[in-house]
Amino acid sequence: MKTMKRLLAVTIFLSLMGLLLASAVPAEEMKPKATFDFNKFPDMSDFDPNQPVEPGGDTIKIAIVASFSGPAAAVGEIYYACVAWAAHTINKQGGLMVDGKKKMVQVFKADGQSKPDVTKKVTERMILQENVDFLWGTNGSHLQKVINQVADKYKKISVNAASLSDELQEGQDFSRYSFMTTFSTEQIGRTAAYYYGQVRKKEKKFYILCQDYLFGHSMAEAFKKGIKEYYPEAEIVGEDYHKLFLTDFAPYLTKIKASGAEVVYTGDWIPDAANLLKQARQMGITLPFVDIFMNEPRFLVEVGIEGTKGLVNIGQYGIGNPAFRNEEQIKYHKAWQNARTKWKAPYDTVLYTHPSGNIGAYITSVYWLLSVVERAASTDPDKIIKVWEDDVYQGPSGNVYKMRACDHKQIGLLTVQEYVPPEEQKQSYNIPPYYWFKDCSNAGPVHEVPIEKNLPKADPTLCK
Amino acid sequence: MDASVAMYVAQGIHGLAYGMILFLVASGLTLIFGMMGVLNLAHAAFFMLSAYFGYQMLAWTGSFWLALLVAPVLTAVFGILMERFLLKKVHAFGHMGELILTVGVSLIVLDGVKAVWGTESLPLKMPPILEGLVQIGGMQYPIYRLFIIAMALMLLAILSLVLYKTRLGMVVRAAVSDAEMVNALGINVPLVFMCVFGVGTWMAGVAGVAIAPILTVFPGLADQMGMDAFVVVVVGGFGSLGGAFLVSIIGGLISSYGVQFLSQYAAVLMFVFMAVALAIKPMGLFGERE
Amino acid sequence: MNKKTKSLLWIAGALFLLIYPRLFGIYYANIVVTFAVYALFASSLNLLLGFTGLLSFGHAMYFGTGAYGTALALTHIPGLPLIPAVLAGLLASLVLALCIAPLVVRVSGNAFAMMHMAFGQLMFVLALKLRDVTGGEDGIGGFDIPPFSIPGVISLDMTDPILFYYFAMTVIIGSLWLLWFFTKTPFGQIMVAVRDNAKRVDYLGYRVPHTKAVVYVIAGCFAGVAGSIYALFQNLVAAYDAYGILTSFVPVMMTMVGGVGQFFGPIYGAAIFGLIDEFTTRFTDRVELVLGLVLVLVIMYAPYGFAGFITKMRLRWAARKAA
Amino acid sequence: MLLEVTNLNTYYGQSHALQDMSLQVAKGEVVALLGRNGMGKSTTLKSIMGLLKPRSGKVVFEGREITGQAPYKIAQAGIGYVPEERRIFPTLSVLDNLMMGVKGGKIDTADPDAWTIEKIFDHFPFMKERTHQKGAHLSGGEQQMLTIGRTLMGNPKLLMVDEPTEGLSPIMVKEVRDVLRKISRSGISILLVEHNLKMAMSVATRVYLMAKAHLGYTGTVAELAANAEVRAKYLEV
Repeated sequence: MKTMKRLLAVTIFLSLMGLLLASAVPAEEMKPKATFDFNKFPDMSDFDPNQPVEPGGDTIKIAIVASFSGPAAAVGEIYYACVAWAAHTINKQGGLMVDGKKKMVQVFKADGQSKPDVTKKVTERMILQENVDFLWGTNGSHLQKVINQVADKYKKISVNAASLSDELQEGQDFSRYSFMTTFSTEQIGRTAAYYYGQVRKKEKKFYILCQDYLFGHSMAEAFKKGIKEYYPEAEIVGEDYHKLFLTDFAPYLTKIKASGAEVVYTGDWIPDAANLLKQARQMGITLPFVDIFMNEPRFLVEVGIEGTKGLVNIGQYGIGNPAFRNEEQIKYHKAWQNARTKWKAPYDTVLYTHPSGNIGAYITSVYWLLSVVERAASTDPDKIIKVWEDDVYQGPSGNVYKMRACDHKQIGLLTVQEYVPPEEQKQSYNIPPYYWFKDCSNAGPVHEVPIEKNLPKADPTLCK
Repeated sequence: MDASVAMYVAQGIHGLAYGMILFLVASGLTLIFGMMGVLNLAHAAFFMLSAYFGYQMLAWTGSFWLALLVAPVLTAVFGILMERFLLKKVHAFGHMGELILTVGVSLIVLDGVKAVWGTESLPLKMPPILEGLVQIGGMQYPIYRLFIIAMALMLLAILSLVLYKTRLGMVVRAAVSDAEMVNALGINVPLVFMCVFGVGTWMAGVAGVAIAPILTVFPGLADQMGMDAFVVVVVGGFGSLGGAFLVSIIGGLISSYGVQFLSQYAAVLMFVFMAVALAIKPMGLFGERE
Repeated sequence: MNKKTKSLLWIAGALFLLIYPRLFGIYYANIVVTFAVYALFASSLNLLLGFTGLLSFGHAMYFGTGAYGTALALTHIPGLPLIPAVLAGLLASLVLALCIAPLVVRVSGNAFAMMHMAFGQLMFVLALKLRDVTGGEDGIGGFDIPPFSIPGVISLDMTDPILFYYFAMTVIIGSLWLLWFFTKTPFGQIMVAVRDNAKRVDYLGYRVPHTKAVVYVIAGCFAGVAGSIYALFQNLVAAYDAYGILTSFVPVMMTMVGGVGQFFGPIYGAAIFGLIDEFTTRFTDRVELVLGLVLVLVIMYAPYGFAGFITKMRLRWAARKAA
Repeated sequence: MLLEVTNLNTYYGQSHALQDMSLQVAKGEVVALLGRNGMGKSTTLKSIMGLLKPRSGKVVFEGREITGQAPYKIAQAGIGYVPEERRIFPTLSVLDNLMMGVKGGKIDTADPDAWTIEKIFDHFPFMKERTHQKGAHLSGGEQQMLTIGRTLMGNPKLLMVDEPTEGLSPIMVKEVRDVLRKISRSGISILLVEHNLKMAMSVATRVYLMAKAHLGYTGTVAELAANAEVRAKYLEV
């Protein structure tokens, strides 16, 4: 019996080691098969999301399925600016050669109103009525799930660029037609743990405060897993899940304060993230928060330089410091900022200052998709899948992303940004005016967390 | 003060502060319902509208106090316009018509706000004098939250004085139990209705501006507050100001101590409380009439 | 209109529904299924609101429970056939209605409405909270939709939207017919009497709470059937769609806009809402604004809803014919 | 004529609740409106008061048409309405209930004929001891007196009283009768709706009998007393 047990333990250990070895990504595997081509980057000064140029004729059609009405409508606006920008880039280059014809890219707005049933309906309308080739979404895993389901049913490609739950690409929910171009909860949680345990090695007491739904719980689980993996001496001193769109964070904050936590790990997004930070600072709680949504300049500016100092944000778009490594990247960045001067509401806010961060990630996902289309020379789903699986793409930020073939999850390096006052932001924002934002703290030191340390969860039934 | 005692005390004050905001919103709702039998489902939308007005006033004048003064009044004007030109017209078709009308108005306000101010979260900064913390018995507490409690208590005091010490208050109390009879006694009830509607929306407006510096002003603000205020009115008993006050405080305390002790079920507690209260007293704790 | 033309019209309508998906394709077939689900849901509410005078702000409870019932049954019972899956939804709603009925039948008016809002919201937060069972915000989705099969005779793939259209329409029209039939029975007539004069019904020897309870349970069951079909149709049930406050409001608004107390009122209402939705989502992002304006205008200028408008037109037509 | 009602028609939804109702009340007169339950007596009063909007017909008070005006305007014109079922304000004190009846909220001290709290206390002595009690705590009969007193505080020229004795004990009925007589003596006209024939005939001088939403018979009290056939037709159950 004892030997059996021992044997079993050894086998498990060996297979685990094997898994670890298998999951380590050799450098040559991350060699880009395609790269964002700055040489072909056109003059974008005429781009205006308020007055998009609608190409006519036979086009490559992308539908953005997101909220364009209701309380979350701001999300749809951001997505639209991003996808339309990428589409405009390609169109100004004369479009793409698809199925033997040069085709322009056309963008559709599909308003899912943040409701699953409406999302299903508009997604079907996009496929059946507008004949779109690609579905691009969206805010909320429950909505992305619907999009993926419909895509699977009608055999269309869906790009998940904004729903981070690993579960979307696992088990029954996995569809070969869905591609997740965004980072996932597991990557984020483990990256945060890696940063605190292996890079920073300072704080030891963590409090988890997430929203009470799948995404929030996934974020929390991933962080706990990461802590076990990378920082076993750390302690989780408290764990809470609050309802979405909470009004009063004070009771949670009081609890956090009393717990003796040194860092608050959260997956909250706006408006919860904004209210959480704001109310904490109002209550004199100066603890750092680590999140992926603590990068919305509007509320950072409102909280001010002092209050945003020490925040930690995890990002997928850029790479380590400095942000701009060559002239082309600077030119690209300026092209956005130059075009932006003419935009009107709702695109005239400080949110659209930089084509990086989440905006950068959204844009990159579209560039990647279109690069795949170009190389497949077709919009045929099967041809797209063939090219995209195991594809490696380098976006405008210089970051390299790989599409894991077995479960269609993106893998790539993540960055951890420590927020510092404007005068210290030069190490990151290395071009004039040498700060990201004048009125709030933002990325200063940026740490890269390598791919093999942050691999997304792999469903064993899919990834052997 | 011992750290854990400080925590419990702080939770209590949080509960009070949130309860007070709840009361400001719920009191208008319950008064309007009590007098006119109208469940104003646009009430929360007005609460949000006032926050937007407040944001705009602050942006124009730079003064929080001016915003706090003007925005609720502007909101009240909107409320009165709705009462005069819409609600009154459909009164003949019964309460169902009034309900649907207020739903319609609330949808229009929600979308109108987005058309004017966009969909992003807007900041409303508190005045510097209310920023920061104050020491209470070795414990630190944000001044602004204390200000909210004080302001709500002051409004409650004024409201009670008017309601219990003036002829107008007497008329309102009488009308809560039997508006038709008050009318038949020679008192211009439609005018009183209009005033009450105005005051009710004004209170919601005050709450809207008062809470804005803690929250962000965004189009989902109405949803956040509306349901809680509604629970307060239902449990307190329609038309009962005292009930609304008591239940607001209980609600505030449930939400703060709920997080403290039963964090997992904090969101459910309020509704469980409501379901239990209603199963025992269908008319609410202090409700008298259908 | 005489009986012959009436039955001819019915047959024409039935034929139209039969060839409709062939004419207009999957997308429009799906729109009709959505409309039909809401028509049944709103009609079940109308049984309470229009025929018994009970306004419920929590009818989504039954719709949602029906939907969850079917979804959970299909997730946890492998190989469950289609009809039992629908019955599972109905049964879930029935059980819930039987539990809640004793609590609510003794109240009416605002207390009834508010109690339902309370219980409805409780169900909503519970569905959010009990994530392990309900999937919370994300819901339960992707369960297998069993084929419609009579062993040895026929097996129809219900993931085919056109075939599902026929199945859904058959169930819903059948349910609507049952509802209609119910309002015409002597018991259905008592129900109307309860609305008009509860005291008098009491004098007649019918016990009002019992009458109400029966009506209430029936209304809950049909809402459950609507929810069940909806779950099969969407292949997804999530807390917000199932129990959200809007899910309770929508049938009330449909019934009001279509015409309260008229059997066809909620059906007209569901159609009108469907049309508004179809047009607004295509042409504007201001969906709520349009909906709000429609509600305000209807209440101001057509308070008896679309059915009232039709009656008025018919009366006018009859008067002209007589003159 | 103080009050002149001509061909009044009122509907409850589809049902025609009042059909071509006409009646007059002269200055100083006490008129009783009698009939069985559900014949439209209360509807008549409510239609006069503006609580129900008549679809056609005319109500003229002191030579001025007031048909379908807002109730508060009709009250201000000088018609006092005492509803059935004693609709006092339960949460208000006895004094506040009385004050609610005062038009404009101020008691007219200049006019010696105007009603004051003291005069009300003279008529209804029990109220004096219970000035600060809540209306809800009074007995049924006391509540009835309070509604009458409350209306009197508005100095009406015509008092319309709807079923004041319903559900009261015989002693209380007598008391109500005495109060009404006293009020009548002070010069106020009364339009009284009653089901208690004896009580009505002991106060009124003239009667109107109603049958199914319309006027059936009219005459003096003496005439009605002599006509058993009419009584049987319209009144006896």
